[in-house]
Amino acid sequence: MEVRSFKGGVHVPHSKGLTEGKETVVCSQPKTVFIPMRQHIGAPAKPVVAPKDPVKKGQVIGEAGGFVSANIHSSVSGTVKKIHTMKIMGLDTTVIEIDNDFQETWHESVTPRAGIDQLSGSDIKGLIQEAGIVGMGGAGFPLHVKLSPPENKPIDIFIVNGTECEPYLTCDHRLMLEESDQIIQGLLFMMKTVSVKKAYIGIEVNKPDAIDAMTSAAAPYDSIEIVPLAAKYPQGGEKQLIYACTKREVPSGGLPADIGVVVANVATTKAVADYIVLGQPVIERICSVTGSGITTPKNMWIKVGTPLQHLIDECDGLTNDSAKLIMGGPMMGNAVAGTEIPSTKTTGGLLILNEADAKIGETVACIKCGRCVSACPVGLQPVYISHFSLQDRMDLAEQYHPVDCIECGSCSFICPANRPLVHSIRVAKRHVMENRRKV
Amino acid sequence: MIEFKELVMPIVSMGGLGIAFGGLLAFASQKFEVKNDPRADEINAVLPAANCGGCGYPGCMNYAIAVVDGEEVNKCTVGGPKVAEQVAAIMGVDAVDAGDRKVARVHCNGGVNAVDEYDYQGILSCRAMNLVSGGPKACKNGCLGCGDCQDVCQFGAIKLENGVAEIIAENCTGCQACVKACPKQIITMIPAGQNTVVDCMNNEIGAHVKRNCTVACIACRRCEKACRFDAIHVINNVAVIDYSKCTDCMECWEVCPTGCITANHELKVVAEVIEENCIGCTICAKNCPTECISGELKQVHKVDQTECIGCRICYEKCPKDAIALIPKASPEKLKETA
Amino acid sequence: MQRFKVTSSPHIRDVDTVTRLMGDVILALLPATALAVYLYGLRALLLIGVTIVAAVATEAVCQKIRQRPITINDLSAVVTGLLLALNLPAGAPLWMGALGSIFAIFIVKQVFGGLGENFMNPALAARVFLAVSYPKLMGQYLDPATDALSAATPLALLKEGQLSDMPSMLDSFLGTVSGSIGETSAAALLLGGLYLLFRKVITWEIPVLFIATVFVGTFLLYGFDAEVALMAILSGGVFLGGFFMATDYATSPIHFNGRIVFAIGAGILTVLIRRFGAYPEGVMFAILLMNSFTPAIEKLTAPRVFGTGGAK
Amino acid sequence: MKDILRLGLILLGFGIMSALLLGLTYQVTLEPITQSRALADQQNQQLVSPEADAFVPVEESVLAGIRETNPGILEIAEAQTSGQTIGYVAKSAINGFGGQMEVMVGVDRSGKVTGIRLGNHAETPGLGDNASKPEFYEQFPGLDIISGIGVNKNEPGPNEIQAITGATVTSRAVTDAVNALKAVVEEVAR
Amino acid sequence: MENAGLFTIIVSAILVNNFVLSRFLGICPFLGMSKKVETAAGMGMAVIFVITMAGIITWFANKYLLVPFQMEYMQIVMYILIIAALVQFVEVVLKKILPTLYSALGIFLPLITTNCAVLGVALLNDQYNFGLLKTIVHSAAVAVGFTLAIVLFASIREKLEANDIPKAFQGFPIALIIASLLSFAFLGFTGMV
Amino acid sequence: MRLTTLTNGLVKDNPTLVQLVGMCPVLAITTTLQNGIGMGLAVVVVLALSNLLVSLCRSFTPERIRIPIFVIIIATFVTIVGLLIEAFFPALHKSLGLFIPLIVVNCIILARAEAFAFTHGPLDSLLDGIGMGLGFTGALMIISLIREILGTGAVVLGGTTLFQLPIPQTISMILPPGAFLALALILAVINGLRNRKEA
Ligand SMILES: Cc1cc2nc3c(=O)[nH]c(=O)nc-3n(C[C@H](O)[C@H](O)[C@H](O)COP(=O)(O)O)c2cc1C
Ligand SMILES: Cc1cc2nc3c(=O)[nH]c(=O)nc-3n(C[C@H](O)[C@H](O)[C@H](O)COP(=O)(O)O)c2cc1C
Ligand SMILES: Cc1cc2nc3c(=O)[nH]c(=O)nc-3n(C[C@H](O)[C@H](O)[C@H](O)COP(=O)(O)O)c2cc1C
Ligand SMILES: Cc1cc2nc3c(=O)[nH]c(=O)nc-3n(C[C@H](O)[C@H](O)[C@H](O)CO)c2cc1C
Ligand code: SF4
Ligand code: SF4
Ligand code: SF4
Ligand code: SF4
Ligand code: FES
Repeated sequence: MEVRSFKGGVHVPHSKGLTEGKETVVCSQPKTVFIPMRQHIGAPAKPVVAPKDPVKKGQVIGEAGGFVSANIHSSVSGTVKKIHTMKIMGLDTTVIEIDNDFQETWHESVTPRAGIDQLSGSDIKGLIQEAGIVGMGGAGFPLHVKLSPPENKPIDIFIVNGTECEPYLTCDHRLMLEESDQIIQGLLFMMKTVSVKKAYIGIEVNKPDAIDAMTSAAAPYDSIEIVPLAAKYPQGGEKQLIYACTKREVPSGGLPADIGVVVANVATTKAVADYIVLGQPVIERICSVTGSGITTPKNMWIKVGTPLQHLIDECDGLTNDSAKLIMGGPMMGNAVAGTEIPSTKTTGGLLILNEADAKIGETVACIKCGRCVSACPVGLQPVYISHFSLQDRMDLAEQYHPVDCIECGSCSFICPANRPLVHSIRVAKRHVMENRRKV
Repeated sequence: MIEFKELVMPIVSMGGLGIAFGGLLAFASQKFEVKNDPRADEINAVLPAANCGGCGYPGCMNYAIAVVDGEEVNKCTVGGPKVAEQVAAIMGVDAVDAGDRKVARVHCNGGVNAVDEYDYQGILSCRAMNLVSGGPKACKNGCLGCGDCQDVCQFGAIKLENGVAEIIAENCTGCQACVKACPKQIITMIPAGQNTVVDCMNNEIGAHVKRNCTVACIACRRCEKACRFDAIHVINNVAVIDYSKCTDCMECWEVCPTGCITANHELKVVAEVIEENCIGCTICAKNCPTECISGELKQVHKVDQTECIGCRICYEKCPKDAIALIPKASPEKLKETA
Repeated sequence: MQRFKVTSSPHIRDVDTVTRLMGDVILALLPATALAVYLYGLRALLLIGVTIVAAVATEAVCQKIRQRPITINDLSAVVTGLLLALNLPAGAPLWMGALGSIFAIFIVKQVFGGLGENFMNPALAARVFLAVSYPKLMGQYLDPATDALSAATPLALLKEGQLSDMPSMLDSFLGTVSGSIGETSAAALLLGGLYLLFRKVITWEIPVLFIATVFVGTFLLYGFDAEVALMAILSGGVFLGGFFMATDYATSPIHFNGRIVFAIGAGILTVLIRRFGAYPEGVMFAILLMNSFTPAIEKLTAPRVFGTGGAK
Repeated sequence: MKDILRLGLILLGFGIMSALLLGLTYQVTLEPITQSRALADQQNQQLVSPEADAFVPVEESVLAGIRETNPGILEIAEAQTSGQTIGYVAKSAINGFGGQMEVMVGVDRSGKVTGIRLGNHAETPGLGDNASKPEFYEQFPGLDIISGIGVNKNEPGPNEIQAITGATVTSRAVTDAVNALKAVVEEVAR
Repeated sequence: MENAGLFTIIVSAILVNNFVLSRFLGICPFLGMSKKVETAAGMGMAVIFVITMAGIITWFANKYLLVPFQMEYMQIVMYILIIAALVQFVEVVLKKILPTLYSALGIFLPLITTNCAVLGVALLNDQYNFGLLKTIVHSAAVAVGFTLAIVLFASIREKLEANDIPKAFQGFPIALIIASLLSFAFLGFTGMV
Repeated sequence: MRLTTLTNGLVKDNPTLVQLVGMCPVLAITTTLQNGIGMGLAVVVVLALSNLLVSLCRSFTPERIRIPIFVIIIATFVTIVGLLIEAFFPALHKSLGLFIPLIVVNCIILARAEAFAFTHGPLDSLLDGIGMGLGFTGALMIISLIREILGTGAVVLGGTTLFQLPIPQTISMILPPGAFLALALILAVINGLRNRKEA
């Protein structure tokens, strides 16, 4: 088995054992869901329901606010309670609050569509846009945009991201085990939209059962190749994944489409099949609720808009020493302040760390060991960007290309001096990007 | 003993070299002359050399060059009117009115009054904090108090007190460096003498605003009602003062229930008629918004100082300079903060 | 309501810390240190003690004066002190060790901002300072066998062409020859070096390429004699320099490409200085010179940013 | 054009003034300078050959002959007492540690050193520079250059000098310069 | 030196007797023009150009004016006049003909007149009795040595730009300490020629 | 008023320790106190005279060729002083001779000609020259004293040993690195004192 990889990166303890072997269970439904209108990159969706309106499961309640935006559907049936603004991770976000009637009545629009042979590529793309499918690997980029490459940049390779390089998280792993056929279905649909002949499914070698499951599901299709990848963070980073599978480099400042590639996460891929085959839009997903700060770690099917507190309760509550709440994985996820905010289409993990695991050592002086440089998958020199950023010498920081940073956090992870590398690089990156925008 | 013959060669050669080089240099400097506007240097000399960028150019010299090329003479915020005049003199133009002096203002009184919603760990700078869910303050428009603005102010015009940044107006040169530095965008430029200011920019509504910060604007509109000059309005859930209309009468301050309006009450004045000057033209009485000036035509007028709000209108309107403003010393109205 | 901690990602960190790395270096130096004490006895022990204490004290005093947190428990000053001691001849007076430590920590390290901010190797710079300042005292090599003032180090003999008087290869390897107290035993140093490599404290590029370059260079310059070349790497601090001093993080390039240039450059300079220079000992100057070149090397060999040129 | 001429003439003026002043000063000082230089050499000659009362430079041709094999030797004079040649003094330039060193050496006719002194040199102060101290140069008188003076770092034997600690290079260089007079003794004596 | 080979002259001038680090000539521009590598390199280029030119011209002046007419005592005056005029001439011409090069190098030119390295080279060339070829090689090598030193120095200073240097040491003291340490390192070349 | 022209160069605008011009001789010849004093005094003479002359000549010194003119004046003086010393004070020449040509290129002299003498009257210029020269001398004395004591453990002036300390000779102090180091430390001390005063 040829294992492929990229340059740089770090070996992070996987910590996946907590949920890896646990079959996905269905999370009980919350009494109220809070569905944010901003679950994706791009313009927020616009609410199309009003307070007191009855809604059904799968009904469009928010319409895409532009081309780079996505529809949002109700994940339960019930009544709109109110529409208001909530501060979610520092951003004002419009939220539709729906009282669940627990009837699970599907909206009439939810019906199976035609088979793959009856649909043209652009039909499929239209359906994907309708379904409000966004990248479920974390960034939430509207899928139909990715599938609309400019004329002059034909796509010839499709890559499905099944790496799941984030420690702790196992949602993609479970999905690949439990829904391998749906994933292949979804992939076939998307290959048709951009008419590519070749697809890779990249999976880290620390998930041999997933590799096996996907290999057998893909066996009938010559065009689909399963690529075993080294278990190294950030193998799942889009640029790294593309490089590992194809040896192509996404140009600095460019997009995968520039080199003829589209990447989608396995959950995204499965969502495509869900809508076209079953008619079901993105209203639920697998989420790993895990970590040392939760009593019973689980993988669960959760509704979009479920308050985090509900997920926690479902897993028998926090431990006494829980200290940190992270949406996503420990490397790229966002720590959040409270449990009242809801889950979204991209919430693949809720990680709760206890006091000991959440402790980050004291920051001391940089010893110039160069580990951050070796670790950076993009070939940056985090030590210098950070040094100058912290001294507010953005002119000097800019010379070291902060804008190319993918914010993977490898550098901060590996730094023996516990320097706040990515954090300060982000500051520099923002600064530089803002300046460029002004000019 | 002195051999004059021996002196010939040195003299000839040095003289030769001298004339050769002198000629060469003169020739070269004529032939290869490059015009360099000396006025740019002159202007640069009068500029304060703070190189703060307030003028919009990277460094004083670049501004000087720009002036020679036709840029206006009053762009230097640090130097103010005085420098503008000097620059104008060099350029041979009249100094355009350098405008009213503006100073920066941090529109937040939160700090220790504002609640933190989480324990922040990380780089102690406002910009870095702001990248982590907008920073630990529950209020999304609250000053983060790490003093990024203080760091960029070259003039020592910013101090941090009780967890909020505060501008020392006397030191502020109006360079706006802090305005650009603040990630919360809660610093704006206000007229230098302005005394009454809303120090809150939070436009949320609801009970949590009050819970998050005891000195937040809750959009109750009492100030709006109290203002007799149409100068303060609740716009998008937060009170905003129109400084061109504001008379610094501090009426709004007196009614604000949360203390998000800041004013130095010691500056409150009341009007008083200087009897010798008053000719009884009634202009003051006609203009007084509170109608606290009384008096007959051609009679000396009188101000009811308990009603006077110190808006200065009469003072400005009086054609005879017969109105004096005196400090309203009586502290009876000094406010008990909520 | 519980208040959670919120930080910027990532939320987990590797277990290595600065203190742990420095501790590893000290551990790796233990064989050589122990051997030094065994060979030279109390003198060496005292010398080592004095330099370490002086280094740590200087660090603390500097930080105190500057009102910076006192970070002596990161052990970096201990490493500097220890390495300096191992670079001194056994006959060096104690005050010299102390002075060297003060120079290393104050002039070479703290003045530049402290740990990691210095551009030149503190211990080595201090050694050169002492060697240039007190050439007589720095020549007080003791013969470990007799404890008498020894005539010449193997390198001095090599320089003067007295190849016949050179000690045996085995002696050089084990360290029972004259030289600085910590530099003579290639075996002990190799042991420590391998430990550092194993613990991933250092990477292979610098030690391997440096030693290889010295070997090849000597082979080419001294009449294609493999034995002389082998002798050249076994003596005169090539192992000490290669494993412990050229690898000093702060003063060597932070990136792979740069390290390669650095290591080869240091190797070439070592051979050239040994062969043509006034000093028989080339390693220390070679490393210091390469330290000086490091910022320029780093600038010229910066890693290629992903997606800029190169493979499509 | 006028400008060119003007500037040229001004610079011409300064040049002429400068040349005039310098030329005059030079003429005024030429005499005393030549004298004092000669005097300095003579004093050194006296120091390295204390018994002589006159120093007579050897003929150009002889000097040239010797220089062919010993290019370091710059000047040779016969040291005489009452017209009798009792020895030779020579001024040599050799490469020391820090560059050229001037050494004045005196020998008697049998090749015994009568004295040496260091002239201009650039040896390291505190090391090579110690060669200009009596502790070093007083070792030479009486040693025999015909058999060749040796340099020893530790315990000097007969006809050997003790090298300056840490400055063997300098010590050797000086000794070489002294030994070079062997040619003078042998050639000129003939 | 007169008999030294070209290679020896080069090694000596660049490394062993580096003008800045061991002969102390040209210290003012070395300290003043070394905050950024680009500036330092620009200065270095300007110095290479001027020193080589000056070396050549003064050689001719010496050989065909000073020596034949026995007025060596005029050496300094004449050399310095030549250098000053040369530098100024180059400056004026460059400004007009190659404005880009001028804006890169030009600002350094006036500084070079007052740089003792230039006169130092001219005087040394004579002292060493060099012929024309060696004069050129030596002059250029000295200037390259200067450039090497100033570029290294600048790269170090640049790296330390945002360091937490004690207040009392900021500016010149730290620069001099760097120079001192560099000079220690360059002692390693002692004796190479 | 006049007095300050003289004293400025001593402390406030000390050319070596404050303005940092003319560093080459400062580093090169401060190996012994004797050298320091010698060089310093030679500079005083040349600086004073050249300042005077530059000032006197300024009315007919065209801007464009002022630099060549300055250097001619300076170089002429230096050569004359050198010749005179060698002729009439051979002993002094023996210890100073090396430095005389160096004075020509000492940046201080040209700097003062440019910055002061060219714009001031003869008397002021003369005083400025003397003041600056003495400031230079003072700085050289401080540096050379430190270097000589540390480097040789003794101070020798005019052939006699003033004192001998029982300390080891730190030879590096009289070598190039020591020159940089000594100056760096002195400047740091000055900076430190100044910072403290400001604070
Ligand atoms: C550092 C880094 C690590 C990532 N790791 C993963 C991963 O493990 N799995 C994944 O599906 N996406 C991962 N992503 C997101 C991918 O780059 C990419 O956006 C995604 O696979 C595209 O699919 P989607 O749009 O369907 O989510 C990562 C991104 C970054 C920057
Ligand atoms: C403005 C914009 C345009 C994009 N256009 C494309 C596109 O044409 N094709 C494509 O494959 N991805 C496109 N993307 C998606 C990104 O390449 C990437 O998948 C997304 O930002 C999430 O990646 P991550 O999870 O690795 O950060 C676009 C993203 C942005 C922000
Ligand atoms: C800075 C410095 C200057 C030196 N100067 C001289 C010198 O002037 N003359 C000399 O012979 N050796 C000098 N040396 C020593 C030589 O490098 C060489 O080690 C010595 O000549 C060998 O002598 P040794 O065998 O007595 O050690 C100097 C060494 C250093 C570190
Ligand atoms: C692998 C390694 C090698 C080191 N080598 C040295 C050394 O040669 N000299 C020294 O003073 N400190 C050394 N240190 C300690 C520390 O890095 C040194 O004090 C820094 O240069 C100070 O900034 C070393 C540390 C490590 C981890
Ligand atoms: S990993 Fe940390 S200590 Fe090492 S160079 Fe990078 S920032 Fe510095
Ligand atoms: S610099 Fe950016 S891309 Fe590189 S390791 Fe750090 S976070 Fe990842
Ligand atoms: S307070 Fe702001 S605007 Fe005022 S001087 Fe300081 S930075 Fe400039
Ligand atoms: S920059 Fe803004 S947030 Fe930070 S302290 Fe200043 S006003 Fe407050
Ligand atoms: S004195 Fe200034 S460069 Fe030499």
